Amino acid sequence: MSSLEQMYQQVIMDHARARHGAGLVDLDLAAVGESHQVNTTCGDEVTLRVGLEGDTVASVHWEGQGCSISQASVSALTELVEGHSIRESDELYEAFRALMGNRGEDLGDDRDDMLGDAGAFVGVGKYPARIKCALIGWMALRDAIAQAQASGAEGEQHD
Amino acid sequence: MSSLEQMYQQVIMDHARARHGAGLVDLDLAAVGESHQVNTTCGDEVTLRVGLEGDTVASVHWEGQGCSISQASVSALTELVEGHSIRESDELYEAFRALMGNRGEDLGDDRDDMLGDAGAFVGVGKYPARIKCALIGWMALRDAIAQAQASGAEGEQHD
Amino acid sequence: MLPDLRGDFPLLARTVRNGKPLTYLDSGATSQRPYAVLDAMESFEREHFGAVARGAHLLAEEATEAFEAARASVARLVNAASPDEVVWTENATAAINLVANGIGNASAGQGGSESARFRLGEGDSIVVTQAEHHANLIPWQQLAARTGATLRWIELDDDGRLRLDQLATVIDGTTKVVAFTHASNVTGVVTDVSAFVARAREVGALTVLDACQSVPHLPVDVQTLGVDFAAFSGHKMLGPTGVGALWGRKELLDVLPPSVFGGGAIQIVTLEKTTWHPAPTRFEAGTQPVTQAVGMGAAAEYLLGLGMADVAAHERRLAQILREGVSGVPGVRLIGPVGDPGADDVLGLASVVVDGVHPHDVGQVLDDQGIEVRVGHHCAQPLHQRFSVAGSTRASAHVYTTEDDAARFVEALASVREFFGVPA
Amino acid sequence: MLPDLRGDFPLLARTVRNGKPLTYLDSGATSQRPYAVLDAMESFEREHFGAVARGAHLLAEEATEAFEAARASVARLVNAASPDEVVWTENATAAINLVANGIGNASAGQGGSESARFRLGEGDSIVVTQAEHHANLIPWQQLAARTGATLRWIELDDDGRLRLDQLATVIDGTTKVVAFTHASNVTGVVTDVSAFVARAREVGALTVLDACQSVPHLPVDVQTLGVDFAAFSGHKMLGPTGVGALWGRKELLDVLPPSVFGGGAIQIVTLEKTTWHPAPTRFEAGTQPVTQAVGMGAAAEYLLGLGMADVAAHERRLAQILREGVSGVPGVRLIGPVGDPGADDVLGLASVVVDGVHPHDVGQVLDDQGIEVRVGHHCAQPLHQRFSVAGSTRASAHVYTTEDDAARFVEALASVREFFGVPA
Ligand SMILES: Cc1ncc(COP(=O)(O)O)c(C=O)c1O
Ligand SMILES: Cc1ncc(COP(=O)(O)O)c(C=O)c1O
Repeated sequence: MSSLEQMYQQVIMDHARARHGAGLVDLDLAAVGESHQVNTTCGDEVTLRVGLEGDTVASVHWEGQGCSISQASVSALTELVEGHSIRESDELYEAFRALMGNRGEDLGDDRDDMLGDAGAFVGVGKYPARIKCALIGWMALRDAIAQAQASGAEGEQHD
Repeated sequence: MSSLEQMYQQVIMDHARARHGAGLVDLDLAAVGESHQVNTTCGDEVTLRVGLEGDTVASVHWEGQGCSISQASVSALTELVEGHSIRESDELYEAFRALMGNRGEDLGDDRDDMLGDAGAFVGVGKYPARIKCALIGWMALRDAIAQAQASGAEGEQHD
Repeated sequence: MLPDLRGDFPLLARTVRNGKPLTYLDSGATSQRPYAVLDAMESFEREHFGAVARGAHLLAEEATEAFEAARASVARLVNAASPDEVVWTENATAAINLVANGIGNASAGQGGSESARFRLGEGDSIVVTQAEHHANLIPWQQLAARTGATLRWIELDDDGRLRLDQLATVIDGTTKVVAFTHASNVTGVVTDVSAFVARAREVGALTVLDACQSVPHLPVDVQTLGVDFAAFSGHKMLGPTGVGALWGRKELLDVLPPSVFGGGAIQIVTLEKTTWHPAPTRFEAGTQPVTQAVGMGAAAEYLLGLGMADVAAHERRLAQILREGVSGVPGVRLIGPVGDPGADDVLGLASVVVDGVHPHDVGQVLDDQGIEVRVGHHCAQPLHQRFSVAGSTRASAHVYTTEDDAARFVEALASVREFFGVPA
Repeated sequence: MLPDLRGDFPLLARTVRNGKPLTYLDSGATSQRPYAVLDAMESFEREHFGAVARGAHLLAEEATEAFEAARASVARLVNAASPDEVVWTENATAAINLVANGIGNASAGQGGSESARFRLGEGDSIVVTQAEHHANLIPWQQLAARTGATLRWIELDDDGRLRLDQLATVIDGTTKVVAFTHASNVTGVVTDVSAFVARAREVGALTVLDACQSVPHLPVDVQTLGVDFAAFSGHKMLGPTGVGALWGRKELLDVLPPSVFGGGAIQIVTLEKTTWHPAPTRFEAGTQPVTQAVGMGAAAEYLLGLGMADVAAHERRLAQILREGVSGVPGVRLIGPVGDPGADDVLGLASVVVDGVHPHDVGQVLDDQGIEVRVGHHCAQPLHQRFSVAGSTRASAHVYTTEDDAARFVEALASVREFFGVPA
């Protein structure tokens, strides 16, 4: 498998087309947060909305345009984090960042399994200019969670 | 004679000390012009006053501070142009400029004689950074003559 | 026509991505440098380097001579009336900002009555075009915001040509500055400068030409063009990064207020007050990019040696191959004039949209074959918005680009949609 | 102590003025470059050059990596909290102007409430010192003129030391910016930065350090110094011309409005409006001095390799030889502290006035012996005015300067008055 094929694995091509969680919907939850991220090098854009139930990332929806890596990555992370706790989603993010920094090699520990489909992005690590593409969705996720936590906290104060 | 000694010839050292025409005096002439020139690289300054009688450069006086080349050059030109016509002073200026551009060689024609003591500046042509020093007085002279001509013309109109 | 010049450019000999030969088609972003330029800089650095225009010692003399000779070479390349009309800057962006910020400072009263010619205010307008690179757009947006003037623009037609029919209405008695590109870095279309200049003169507006893409590729004669200012970069014309040039009419440069302040640019300084030098010195505060200027001068000499008419003919030939080639690839759209691939007025470049594949992905597949192109909006977002796309994939040529390079690009482009499984 | 490093610097091997060995003592103006720096730039240009932060192709990747690694090296040299606190500029002058013009733009309302911290107006004051190089004086004069703020200054005592006793009165509640040099390029005196920072903090003023002469010669730790911004140039620290750096606290850089506009620095551009990136990108409009940044990074690594403590010790040793030496020459006056040639707080330089001989003439006689020094006001006219002289003759050292170099200068200086026939 060439480096190019390793980057554009079938799993990634499928996510780029299937786009799990694509389409923003109104969420009837106390803690909702949204984030808009732009990658100016390639013009990628993602708007991602998160709804929390307690400490759980209950729902993730997004809208975006951009290269296949960026779109597939948001799709994969949506599938991955929904239903997990905020702490787990932080761990997943850290694992994914570590993978991106690993120059095309698997991490070689249980984080590879933990990442599920997102582990297929391993090949992106060989192309420094594309790492930002794979990360844009994760940036939006973390920012949206932070917004949701803030909005939830406010909600509580006002109750 | 080294290049350095060729530049700092005794004639030049003498002019730097004797400073012909140094000291500004009030001139009782119809056409008087003054010019202030600054060379910012080395901080040289010259203020030169010219009085015309008809087409003749009747009197030149100046005040200045700066390196020996700049001061000696104003002194030499003062001696040289006083009593000459404006046209002759233009020719002397052109000859002096040609000498400066000649990379340390005499011009090899009758201009060398025409320049008198100013011909001793021949060695400056080998030091491009110093040419400005030797020229500052001449710049002031030409500007002052132009001012004097303008003031003279005005004077006539008002008579 | 030009001979094959690849041998002059050391970098082009390298291989990429596991030994593949390099097909460098990103010259519109930045060009490679010939030995003539690299050697000029290296021998300057190793043998003649010193402070410029400041010292009385031998190295300072030699450095100053090389630095000013380089200015004369660049002046000759664009046929400036005198080397003093060439100001060294960091790049073309800095050159354009120098003009815009100078006008801004004049509008705030700096430079006194001498600079009144540059004053802008409410009720005045600045005109740009929809084709501009951000470098020739944002400084004018900001100047408009700062002075209260209005920003207007000339639009593009569907072929990527500027709508000259709008000149008469968009440029009017309120217009004080017309800033426009000599050639688009996306469509490759060369502007009819004379039409802009004629209209600007009718209303008494200053003209500022973005000559970034023209000076490296076409004969440029600033006196014949009749503009007031022109900006270009060293690194796009086979010279180094870190240097660019602003050309301007001497009588304008001498009264444009500076906007970057420091040593060398000034005449007399006390703690209270400062007086400026004439141009170009007034704009070259601080230690200039000396070695880089020497390199840009060597690049100008190299281009003059090739002959700009031959350089332009080479560009036209490559434009034809690139544009005809991509027009034949299914699912690929050219941005810019499509009907006339052999037309005289386009640069040797082609920007394309591959239906169903994002430019970044297109570029990656090409890169895997050793073909280096630029993807994205190429710092021309308004132009891309005009064609309703976020970005494009651009192949751009220079004197060292061969017909083979162009053919390889076209061939590789034809494989992209299949790689991503886009239905035909 | 440093070993003899002359062999690292190719230019120092050349001869001048009819075969005389070169004694280069003009490093305060601009330094020479070691092979490590020249080679880094040359191999970058010949093998890895491409557009930075813009392309998806291999050359672009390699170039971007080298460029950002260089930023990290410079960050390490001054102990910045992160490489993102280092902005590439054309030179130190541009770096200082970036801050001053940014404050000017904020004062005109740009950057909105985020940038309110930078706003200046009537009733406010900016404080500089009488020791400043024009690069750290004129931008502040201009900012004062633009905003209506008042410019004040800390004076020098007869030994060329800044009068710290004036800090408490000159810097007061109206003071918004304190801009001062870390080391004078004329006297060589190193400023007591902590005294300035302490007073500036008391009144809530920003501090801008001109670190041009300190970063190349002394250990500089911006976090320990506690200033807000610091500017320095590549070409004085064994790096190339055409590049400098602004260091700033990230939280300040992120909200300082830019003043040079163009590609790369922006997030989204329409014809109407533009939004900026965070630092450092927001300040790096246009194609950066890429090769030059790589060179400056290599220079930082070279200095770090020598160890800045050893570099400083070398400077002190040379300061002692130079200053003791010239003190012994009849008719020669040192500008700066005269009583303590072995003091810790001076750079390895000596600026002197030779009674009865103009600096330009002094320089010429030294040059004839192969000794290259700087003559004139060294872009510090107010300092020279303070000592009632129009200019001086300066010998300034760097890591490659030997004790012999210093001794040759002193010896030659002793012959100058005789050459011009000045009575003893
Ligand atoms: C103390 C000081 N500040 C600022 C500068 C300006 O540096 P540059 O010319 O590299 O912008 C210099 C050098 O000339 C200097 O010595
Ligand atoms: C048309 C045009 N204008 C301006 C620029 C800006 O040039 P630089 O980045 O060298 O300042 C470019 C290059 O990117 C360009 O193509």
